[in-house]
Amino acid sequence: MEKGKVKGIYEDVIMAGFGGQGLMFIGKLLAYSAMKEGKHVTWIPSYGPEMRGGTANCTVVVSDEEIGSPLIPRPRAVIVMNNPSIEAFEPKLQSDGLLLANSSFVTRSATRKDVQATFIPANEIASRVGNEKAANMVMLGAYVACTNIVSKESINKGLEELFGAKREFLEANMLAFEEGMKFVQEKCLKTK
Amino acid sequence: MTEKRFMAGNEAIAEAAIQAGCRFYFGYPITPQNEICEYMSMRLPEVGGTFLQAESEVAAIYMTFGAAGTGARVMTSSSSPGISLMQEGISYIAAAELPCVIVNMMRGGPGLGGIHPSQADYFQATKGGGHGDYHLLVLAPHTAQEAVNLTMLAFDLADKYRNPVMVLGDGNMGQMMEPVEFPPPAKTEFSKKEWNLDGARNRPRHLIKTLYLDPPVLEKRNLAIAHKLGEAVKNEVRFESFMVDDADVVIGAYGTVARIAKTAIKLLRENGVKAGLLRPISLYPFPYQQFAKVAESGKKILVVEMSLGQMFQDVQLAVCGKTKVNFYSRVGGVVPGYDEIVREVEKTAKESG
Amino acid sequence: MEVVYERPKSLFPVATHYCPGCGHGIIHRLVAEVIDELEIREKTVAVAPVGCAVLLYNYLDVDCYEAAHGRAPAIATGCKRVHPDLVVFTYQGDGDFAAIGTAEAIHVAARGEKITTVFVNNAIYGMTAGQMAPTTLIGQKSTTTPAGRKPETAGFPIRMCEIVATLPGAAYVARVSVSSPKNVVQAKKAIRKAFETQMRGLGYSLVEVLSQCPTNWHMTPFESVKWVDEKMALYYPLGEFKVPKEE
Amino acid sequence: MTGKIVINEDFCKGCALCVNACPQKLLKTAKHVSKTSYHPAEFVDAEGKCTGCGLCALICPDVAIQVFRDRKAGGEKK
Repeated sequence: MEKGKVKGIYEDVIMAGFGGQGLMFIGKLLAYSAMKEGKHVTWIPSYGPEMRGGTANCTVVVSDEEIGSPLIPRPRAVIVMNNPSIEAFEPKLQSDGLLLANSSFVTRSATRKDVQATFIPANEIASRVGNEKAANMVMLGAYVACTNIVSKESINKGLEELFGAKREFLEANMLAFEEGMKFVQEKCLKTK
Repeated sequence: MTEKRFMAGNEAIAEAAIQAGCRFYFGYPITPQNEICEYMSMRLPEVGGTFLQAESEVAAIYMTFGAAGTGARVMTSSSSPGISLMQEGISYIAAAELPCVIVNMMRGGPGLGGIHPSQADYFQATKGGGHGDYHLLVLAPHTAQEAVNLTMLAFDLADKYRNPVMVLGDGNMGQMMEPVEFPPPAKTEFSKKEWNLDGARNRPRHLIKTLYLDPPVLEKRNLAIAHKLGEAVKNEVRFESFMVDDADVVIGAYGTVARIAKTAIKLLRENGVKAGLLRPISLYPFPYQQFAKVAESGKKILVVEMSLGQMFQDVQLAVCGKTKVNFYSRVGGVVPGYDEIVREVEKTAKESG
Repeated sequence: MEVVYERPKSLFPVATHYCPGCGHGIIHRLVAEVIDELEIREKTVAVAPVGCAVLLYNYLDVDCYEAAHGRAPAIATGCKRVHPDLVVFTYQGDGDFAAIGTAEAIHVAARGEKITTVFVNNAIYGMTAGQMAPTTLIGQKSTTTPAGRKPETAGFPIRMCEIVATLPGAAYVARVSVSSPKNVVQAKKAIRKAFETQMRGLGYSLVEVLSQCPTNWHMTPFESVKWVDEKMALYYPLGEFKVPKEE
Repeated sequence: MTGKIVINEDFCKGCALCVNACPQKLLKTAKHVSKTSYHPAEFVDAEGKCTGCGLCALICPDVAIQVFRDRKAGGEKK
């Protein structure tokens, strides 16, 4: 929903990219972790006309109130992990909205001047901390750092609960998440 | 209440059925409700129940008929084209007065249509659907939690009225994940039915039939079913009135569209437009009186649906010309955004008279 | 003198609605005799078809469903899955089992559902007054094949036993007829075996019964039983197509 | 006489399948009309030829025939 029109805690985000980049997973992880903090959440996979060739996406809403629409025509934030996704979702962002792009796959820069765009070489960062497949977690870290919608601890716990037995991946994923957070924090410090 | 679980609507409905004592499920895969089949195939064996993937929706509904005839709690589920195939069997189940629960996660039609959410099966669900004079009781949740509660209620209503009950959702609701809680199971033993088939031991044999070749006899049967449904119309109207009291424009919407409308209403009120929502929870019986009351109080009504005006007709019937009823819809799998609803409500508010 | 044959107990003491000479009456009686002999009246559930035998429940004193056309195997499946200890059987005609309900007929066997089907094949649609059945013979006249069934336009008659016998889930498959006292004795043996197969949990059992329809064949009852022997049994050979392994 | 049958005329529809089945030719179609408007089968055994073999009952589609047999005469229950 439009910024400034909603009191209390509220965030929505569309996460889009290739199938297999783990966007569905970080969407669920975000919603699950927020649920564990007692918030209202919805997670919905791409299941509408916005589904186009080459993109898989999901929408997450987190709020301290009952959530009405789980579908967001004009999102507050988008996470895009490939070119078709930035084409599809940059135009939909609210003014002053948050555009987080994985520059390892997104080869163009933002066209809109009224949004806060951050380009993150997520695959490079993930590789550096041990698992390139955790690029999605870098992006989630960046998003959480920007919005503070859930705590790092909740994500950590959520990861453990959702990953279950695959504990060997846990550490790399958590590291990637923290690197994503750090990337944004350092960038913000620089700009300020 | 138990701990919150993060579940997709389809899974939540399946788990709710199990918690309501459903131990038999017969179905046939069709998008967007496959997760119900899949969840049942995993969970029912754990609780000593039976999951069976039928050879078609036609077979699935008659397996449901067969199990319902024993008095067991039984469910089937499908999506629009599959529900169309089931209509013959649903008519037989209604005629035989057997309790069962049917879930329809609607998708776009007609024909093969699409796999995206729709509400275009409203007529089929609420007006009978199959041949002959009958109605299903139809419950339309708008959140995953409500899907849980209404699925559990559906089994009780089916038993109470010996009538099939439909839980009507859409692809959106089936796929969306939300936190849900399951109330602790109230009971696991259900009252023994007086009519069920389980072998005629120490009693006269029971017969489940729907053929009555003598017109006056069939007429009597039809009237008995109508009388029974009349009782349901008296007792089972369910609706939510959301910010209606001071509203100038009342949105009429159910299911997914209704929750989107709630967001629109919040935004409209920020803009100074007093909007509200009258949300039918039971689509049959329909809250005619509640819409009539809205009309009598001089409020304007905007019906928003993912169909080309199906529930709209019921609202018009209820309102009976006492106020203007506007209509807005997206169809074919397109879900109306809250921004569209905001725009339509503002238009309606500005219209004179 | 003692009574050596009388009406089976599971059969209500009423006259049937069937035409004179119709085979359904004989087959009903055989089913009732088997139920009495196996002492399973209190655990038997019958599923009646659509067609002439829809009123089966007016004659058979057991718990009974009336099915929709072709759906009896699905209903029987639903019932049997709830109560595996019951003896559940469907009674179906040729339209029911070999046309409108072919999918259910094949799949109930494919699943090895522990139910029994008594399939009455009289090569004609009786209830609707004499239209072609899926089992109508080539050259046979019906109201929808007035010049006789031609394969070029109406295709070929279906041999259900042969088809079902290929399915691993089918444990007992036999074709019998009720055209003579000798054949009636054989038919009863097969029906009994089919029920026993179910009770032993061995899988699906099917008994196809070639039966006469004097009315729609436009024959006397005597001519009609001769026609079963001389024409039908040629295309639909009698015998057991599948018996439980250990026998 | 070692056997006999009793025909229930309320059930018999006069199809005559029993007439053809009887090895002793003891059955015929009656001239009279039953309550149910059929010419029922009629059992005539003046010479006591019926053995109580029961073939007539086996083929009867209307379960209209009850069969009796004299045990002492070597009849065996089926």
